[in-house]
Amino acid sequence: MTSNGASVAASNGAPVIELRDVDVFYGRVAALRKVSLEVHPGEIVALIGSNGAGKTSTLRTISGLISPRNGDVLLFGKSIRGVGAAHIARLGVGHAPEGRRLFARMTVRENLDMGAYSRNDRAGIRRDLERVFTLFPRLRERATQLAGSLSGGEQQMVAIGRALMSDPKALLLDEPSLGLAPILVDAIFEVIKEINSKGTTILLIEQNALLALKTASRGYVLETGSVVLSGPSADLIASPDIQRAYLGM
Amino acid sequence: MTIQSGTPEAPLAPLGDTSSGVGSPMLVDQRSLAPRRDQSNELVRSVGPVVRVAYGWISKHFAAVLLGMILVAIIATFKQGGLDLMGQQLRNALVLGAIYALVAIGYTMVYGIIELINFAHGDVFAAAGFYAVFIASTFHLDSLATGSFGGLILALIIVFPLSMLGAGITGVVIEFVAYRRLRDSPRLAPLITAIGVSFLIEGIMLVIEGPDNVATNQADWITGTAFTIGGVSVAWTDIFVVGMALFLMFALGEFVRRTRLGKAMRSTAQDRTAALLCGININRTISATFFIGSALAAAAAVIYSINYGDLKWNLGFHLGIIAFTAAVLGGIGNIVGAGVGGFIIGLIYVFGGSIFGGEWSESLIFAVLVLILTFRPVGLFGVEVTTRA
Amino acid sequence: MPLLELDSVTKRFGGLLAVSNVSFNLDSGEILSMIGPNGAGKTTAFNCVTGLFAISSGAIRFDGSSIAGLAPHRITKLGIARTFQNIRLFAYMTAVDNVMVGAHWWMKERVWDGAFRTARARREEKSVEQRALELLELLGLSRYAGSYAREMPYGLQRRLEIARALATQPRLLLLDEPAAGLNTQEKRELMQLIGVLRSEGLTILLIEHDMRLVMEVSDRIVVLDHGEKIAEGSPVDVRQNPRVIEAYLGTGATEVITSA
Amino acid sequence: GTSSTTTSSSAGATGIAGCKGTITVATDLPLTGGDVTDGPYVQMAAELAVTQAQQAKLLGGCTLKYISKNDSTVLANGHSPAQGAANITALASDATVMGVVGPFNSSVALAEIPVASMDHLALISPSNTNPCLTVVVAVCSDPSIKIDTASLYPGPHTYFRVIASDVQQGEIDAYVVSSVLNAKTVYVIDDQQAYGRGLALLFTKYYTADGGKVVGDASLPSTTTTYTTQISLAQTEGAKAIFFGGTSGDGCGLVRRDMGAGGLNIPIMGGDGCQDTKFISDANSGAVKNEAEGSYATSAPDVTKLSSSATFYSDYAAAYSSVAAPYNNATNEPYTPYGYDAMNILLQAIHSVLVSNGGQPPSSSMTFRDDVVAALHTTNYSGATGQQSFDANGDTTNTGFTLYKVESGAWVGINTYAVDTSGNVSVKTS
Amino acid sequence: MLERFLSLFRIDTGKRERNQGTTVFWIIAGTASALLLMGWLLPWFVNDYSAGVGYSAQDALVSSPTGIGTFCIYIMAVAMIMLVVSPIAEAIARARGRAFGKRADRIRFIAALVGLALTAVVWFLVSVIQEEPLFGSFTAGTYTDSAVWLTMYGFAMAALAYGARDWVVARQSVAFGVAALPFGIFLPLMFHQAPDFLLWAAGSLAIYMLLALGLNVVVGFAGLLDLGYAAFFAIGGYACASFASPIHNIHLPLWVLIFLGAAVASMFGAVLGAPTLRLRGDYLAIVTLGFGEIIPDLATNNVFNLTGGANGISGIDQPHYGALDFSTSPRWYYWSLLIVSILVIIFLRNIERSRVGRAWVALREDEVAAAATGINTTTTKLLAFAIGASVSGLAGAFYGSIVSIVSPDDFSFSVSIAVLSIVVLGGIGNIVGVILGSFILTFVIFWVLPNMNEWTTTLSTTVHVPALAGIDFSSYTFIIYGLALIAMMLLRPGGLLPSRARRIELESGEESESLAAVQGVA
Ligand SMILES: Nc1ncnc2c1ncn2[C@@H]1O[C@H](COP(=O)(O)OP(=O)(O)OP(=O)(O)O)[C@@H](O)[C@H]1O
Ligand SMILES: Nc1ncnc2c1ncn2[C@@H]1O[C@H](COP(=O)(O)OP(=O)(O)OP(=O)(O)O)[C@@H](O)[C@H]1O
Ligand SMILES: [Mg+2]
Ligand SMILES: [Mg+2]
Repeated sequence: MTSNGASVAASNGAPVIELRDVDVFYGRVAALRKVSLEVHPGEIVALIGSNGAGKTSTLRTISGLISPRNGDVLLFGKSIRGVGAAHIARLGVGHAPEGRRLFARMTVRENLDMGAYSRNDRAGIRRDLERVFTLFPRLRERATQLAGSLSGGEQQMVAIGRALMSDPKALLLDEPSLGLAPILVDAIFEVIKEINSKGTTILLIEQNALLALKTASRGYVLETGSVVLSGPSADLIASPDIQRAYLGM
Repeated sequence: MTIQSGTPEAPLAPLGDTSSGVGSPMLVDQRSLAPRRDQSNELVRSVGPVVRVAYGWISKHFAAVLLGMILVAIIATFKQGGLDLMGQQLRNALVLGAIYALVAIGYTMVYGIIELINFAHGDVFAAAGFYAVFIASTFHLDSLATGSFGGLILALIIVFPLSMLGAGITGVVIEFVAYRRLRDSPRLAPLITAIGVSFLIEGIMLVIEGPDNVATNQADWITGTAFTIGGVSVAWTDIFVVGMALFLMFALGEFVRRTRLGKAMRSTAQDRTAALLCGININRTISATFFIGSALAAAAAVIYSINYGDLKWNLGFHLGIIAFTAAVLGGIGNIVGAGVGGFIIGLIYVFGGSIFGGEWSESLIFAVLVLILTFRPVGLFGVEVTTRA
Repeated sequence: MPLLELDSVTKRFGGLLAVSNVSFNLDSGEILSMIGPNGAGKTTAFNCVTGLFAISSGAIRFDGSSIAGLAPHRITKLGIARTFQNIRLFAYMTAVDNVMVGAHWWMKERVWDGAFRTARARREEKSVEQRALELLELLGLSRYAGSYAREMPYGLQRRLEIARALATQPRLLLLDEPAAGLNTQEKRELMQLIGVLRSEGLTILLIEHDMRLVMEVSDRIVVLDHGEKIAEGSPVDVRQNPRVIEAYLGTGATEVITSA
Repeated sequence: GTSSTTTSSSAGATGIAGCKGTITVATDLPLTGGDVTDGPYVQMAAELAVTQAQQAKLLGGCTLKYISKNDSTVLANGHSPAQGAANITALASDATVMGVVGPFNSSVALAEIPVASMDHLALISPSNTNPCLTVVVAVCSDPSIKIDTASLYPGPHTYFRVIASDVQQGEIDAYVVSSVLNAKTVYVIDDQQAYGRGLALLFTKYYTADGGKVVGDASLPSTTTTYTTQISLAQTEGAKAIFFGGTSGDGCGLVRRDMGAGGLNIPIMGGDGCQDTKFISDANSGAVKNEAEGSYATSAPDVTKLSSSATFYSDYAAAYSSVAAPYNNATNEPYTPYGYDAMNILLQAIHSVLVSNGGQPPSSSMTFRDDVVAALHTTNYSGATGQQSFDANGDTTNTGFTLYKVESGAWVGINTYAVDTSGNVSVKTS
Repeated sequence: MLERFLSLFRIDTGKRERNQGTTVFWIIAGTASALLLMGWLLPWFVNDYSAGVGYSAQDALVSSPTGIGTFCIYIMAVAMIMLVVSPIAEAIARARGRAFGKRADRIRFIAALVGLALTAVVWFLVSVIQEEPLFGSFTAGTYTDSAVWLTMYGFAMAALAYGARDWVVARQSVAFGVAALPFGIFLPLMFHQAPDFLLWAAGSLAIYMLLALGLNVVVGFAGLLDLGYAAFFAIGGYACASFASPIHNIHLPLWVLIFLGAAVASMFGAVLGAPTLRLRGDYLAIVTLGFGEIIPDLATNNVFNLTGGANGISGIDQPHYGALDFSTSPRWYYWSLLIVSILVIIFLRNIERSRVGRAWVALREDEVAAAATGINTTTTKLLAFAIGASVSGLAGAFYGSIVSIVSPDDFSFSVSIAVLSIVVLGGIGNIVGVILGSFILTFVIFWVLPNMNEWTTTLSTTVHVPALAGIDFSSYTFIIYGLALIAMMLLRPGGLLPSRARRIELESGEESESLAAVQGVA
């Protein structure tokens, strides 16, 4: 009976990412409890919350790295139950994960190439590589250096660059500004807007809540594994609770 | 204890207080702010830098040092028995080294991807040899093609592929049954199952093939002496063995470096999560690695039996250990390195045995291994995993 | 006499000059920040000071005597403690144990004391544990004393790393991006903590990309770019230095800082 | 209680028909791992002897029980001295055990003899050829042998063997190489095992005494897969023959195989460890298909030719016809008839003790065991392996060795040699 | 049940199960039943030479009571059956939500005491007065005493469990010790007619337990994978052999030798550890593997004419002090090793919890951070090697003395592997786990595998299934051993009693880089 509904939802206008009452556990520890959220095509959505709230776990669930115990995750309107992370990546979900997770013994260039692993359009790949290099000129300088020996910020650039290289339909960014110099933070958020304007849907985690909400159109606030607030960015920024807890005002 | 989120329960109230109350606990132990002196041993302080410089020099020029050592051994053999002995031993060393190289490559591939010392690899090698015997006799290849070139061709197009297929499947099955479920377990768990699988395969071979050497008859496919220089005669088998090893070594090296699967293998080896995020099917990649590694073991086994004409149920374990040593020596995960390591071990084994006596060969191999790793902790060609603090 | 002196320190990786001819001094009781774009060589400089990297040339003096070439644990014993850019706690040790490791070098207990569990060993264990708990308490971590470092929230892990560093009884504390990954509230607490540490007499060398924090706590700032020192001075001076703005701050950032 | 002890009727009875109680004999042999090539045959042969004795009611009314112990462990991949010692301790603690056939390996014997001696338990080895187990000869103090024979016997001397020791074999081998094959230079290889190394040393000693020259030697582990290095050396050094001390399981045949590949056309000579079909198939497995041809080895007298052995071989074949190959054929393993004889000798000794004790076991088991040992010393038994009796040291007096040569793919006996008391080797005419 | 049983030993579970207090009670009650059953079945299993209590008890069930002895046995059998059945009944009752209550405990306690007393009476009749309690003439059976002991111990444990139930529940570990330690101490008396069993307990179990405990220091505590641990075992063994045998005509007493063996081995541990200091994970493993091959090789090649070559060194002294003659009965070794093992366990446990133990864990988890926190990585690593090796050297010295011969074969790679398997199987880093692992694996390797044929033969005659005797297990030992290792690891990948905190270094992908790698000298 749900199959009918799902196929209907798969048609145009369905959320790119949808979580329905998702519970996630690490062993016995619950990381997410009954989390529901939606990201619609072309949106930038910010996910904010304090440390350990379950933001990263949400992204990991979406990209299939962990599977929910209860609830359902839908990508492009289809449930991903039983679908492996690799397959999800090939569906067009790019993920710049927490902790960067670079291939330490590969060069910067090879890392970026790995981002385009499931793509075949040479021209597109070349174009995207160029885009990454323009965004992070530093990486062009370091193209042949082993990723493991890069500085923290440089690694962050590679991680973001690698996610961009997959030409994702949906991009999951886990604290992209972490460890980046101020000048780059601004640049990164410019780029996020730019890719978004070209049609990529973006789900973003950011500690700098103000910046995140300013970039995003909508936001979700996670606390101890549950969504406690959600709504358009402007509303959230205006909310006194948010201001006190996350914006430091 | 459960994990709390949000702000800590005591919002740093004590911090503000510290300055006020005398004797209240402080973050900084005030006594420790007084100047201190380095109390380390004078000797260590004076000798340390010298040792460090010497160490640095040797490790930098280690390849030369090793090469020099091998050259000295070769020259010593020359002094011992003239050109003939030297030539013969060189031939012996290359042939032996080729076998080690082939087994080592399989080892290094599997290690490279799942960081598991696959102790069963040597036994897959031996089992593959028996597959080859079985396949050859099923196709009546031994009687059909004695000593003929046609026989070799038939062998190459029937026995090699089929036994490689068989061994490859064996490898995949082993991975599926014994290792896959342990992928996220403590790292020593699969090591123990690997040993278990090794015992299991040996036990099965013992029951089926019996305890003795089993003659394989496949030496018939290639016979005769290729050429003779002085007192050194080089058989076609010798050339075949060494050539095959070199070919497979470089072909595979290129394969892993160039192809998509090769890339998938390398990235899976380095970070499985990241590989997943790049859309790499890890299970399939690991299976493929086991398939290729084991198939290579089969190639090695066929080559082994062509050269030696014998197989034995427990042949693989010991040979495997030495081959693994070769893999480590070359820098684990590095295919060409493993091949070179195999040849180096062949050289050490033969020339060491020739000079010091055969009973010292193996000790020498391990001694050289220790030496190499002392100065080049990631092997001769290992990538230095420069990591960040 | 300055507590820490870097005297034309250079660190080379192959052809790459990660730190090039950098000199600066750090006086006792001072808070000095090091800033600079990504890959400028800040962490590398830290690693040189703490003995993880051997410097290619130059000199590093601590309290007047050279520490270049000493093993990391020796340098720690002399009184330099640090935290890491990517948190490096002992993940499966409890918070208390993590802090107690910090006390390792100055504990008097020998192997046999431990094996026989002598009265002396027990007494010392107890007092060290006491001190560790006290540190956790002071840093607001006592609730997590018994949990594994790995299970703690990220922000508290950063704080635990500082606790561990403090347990080594340092005179100089090196903090490598302590605010990275912290939310606004936590950053504020961190600032407070740094203030307390300085008031208790600790000297601090700080790497940080969060300008609000840097500007607020630093006495002086050193700016690196491409391994070279491009500026040094008070926060106000550095903030207005055009080279710094161009290489590092960008124009947008200034408003964030000033709005703070 | 309702004991299950069988009180037998008196079929085939002698004076011992009324014998009461249980008497146990045992074997302790390596049955698993690398030793499966030898141990199981000998065990089956010994068990055959027991079965036959049970059927013949050799011990009259007494129940004859048989225990088989295995001294192999998985860890050692074959025989293990520690396991052997544990087995003998267990057997000795069983008051009904009157004697053990075994062990197979000299290294195990070194661990077992003291235990057996302490417990007065007779131990008859079918295959230990290390001379130092029983008598002190010069090689025993060689640094690489170093056996203190006296310390092996804290109690009475209870150890016997039905096979001649390597002293004679080494001497005969040296004689054959230097005088029969006329090779005055030889390259010696051994397998690092107690037996092989000992034989190689003894050979070297007698060979140099005979005026030969050892141009080189190598001691290689049994895991060695190729001997080309040594072949090349032997060739360079101008050896006229190669002597191999060891078993074919440990490389004897492989040496011959590699000689073919290396183009070294000189004879190889080995001891009894080489004289088996394994040698031939191993040697022929290389590039040269008839490489084994013309190889020499000495071994225990060719028992297959003795009429007494014929019965044994056919009995064995009949008894184990249902057993899978190769174990159904006793001729596959040279020590098999020795295991059979050793057990029979033990049973005879027990029988004679019963007879001389009025048809009943002696009251105490210790006395019984002492009596069995005493009876063994007076053994005069004609069995599958010929006439067996023991000297004061427990060594067999059946000391001839036959020289074999591979001809047309099979070992053919040439001559049987014996050593007289003054150390002269001569052809024995039986 | 198994889970619960195992969780008992898990040292660091954050949350204790609420019901866990009763686990030890169930262990004791269950073991009591098992012992009673064993005491009963043992004579039956070895019926050829036994007339034990259980044997008589079996008879008592089928024959009418005559005489005092028979009466005793009759009552005893009833008590036995009751005590064996009652835990099962209680478990069923509990599952249905009903409890047994104090009264039931009291009845069972009395039954156990009666059984204990009557067993003593029967034993007195059988062994001292030599009277057959039932009818017919008596012939002393070899396993009588074992059966009596097992039965008595079973009754005693049942009495403890039911009589002091509250105390057992309240003071679990003390109760466990009270129940288990005497068993360890009395074992030689119980099985004095089975010296091979004692020899297994002393020569294999205790030795391998010590080895595993030592290796656990290196692998478990310090996180350094050592594949050549047998080398130190060999060093201890050869040290003992060299100084207590005719080979060099030196005869030192064993008590000196175990310290000597430990000292020499620890020295080697430190020396051999030195080249591995900069190595990471498996590179370290292969170097240690190399050492594990070189050391026996040196012995085989009779280096400096010290080791007796392939024959090894035989005729090693066994201690002999008047009646206390180690060569006549393994029980003296057993007791010595029991004491030594307990001491070693206490020492290692203390060290684990001391400053050094903490440093090892720190080193294992993050070498770089450890160095930057003031830990001297070099000495700390070498200390782990040295302490680990010294335990192994001690074991080696004992081993040499027990077997009275050491030869290179005893220290092969498979020994290193077996010890490592014990550690991993038991639970890396957890001393209790390692002890449990050594029980299981030595039992399989040194008891089950060599004896399997004999057992099936006995069983086939006992249960009259001749087909059983026909199975020749000898060719299957490798297969069985291999399958056992695989199955055990697949079932419990973290080992039987994993210590969660202690496996980070060994966890996939989490290996922290070595200090050397960071310093750029690697
Ligand atoms: N591998 C793991 N094992 C056990 N618990 C985990 C694991 N990963 C995360 N957790 C726990 O799950 C909860 C949610 O973690 P998550 O990483 O999703 O939080 P987050 O919102 O991303 O926090 P941060 O801002 O620190 O990145 C936390 O309490 C964390 O401690
Ligand atoms: N082991 C190494 N090998 C090669 N290059 C290295 C190595 N370590 C650091 N580098 C390079 O040196 C430069 C300085 O790195 P460093 O980590 O000091 O930067 P940083 O100032 O801390 O930057 P961030 O703010 O991003 O952390 C970088 O460009 C980095 O790529
Ligand atoms: Mg996160
Ligand atoms: Mg940095």
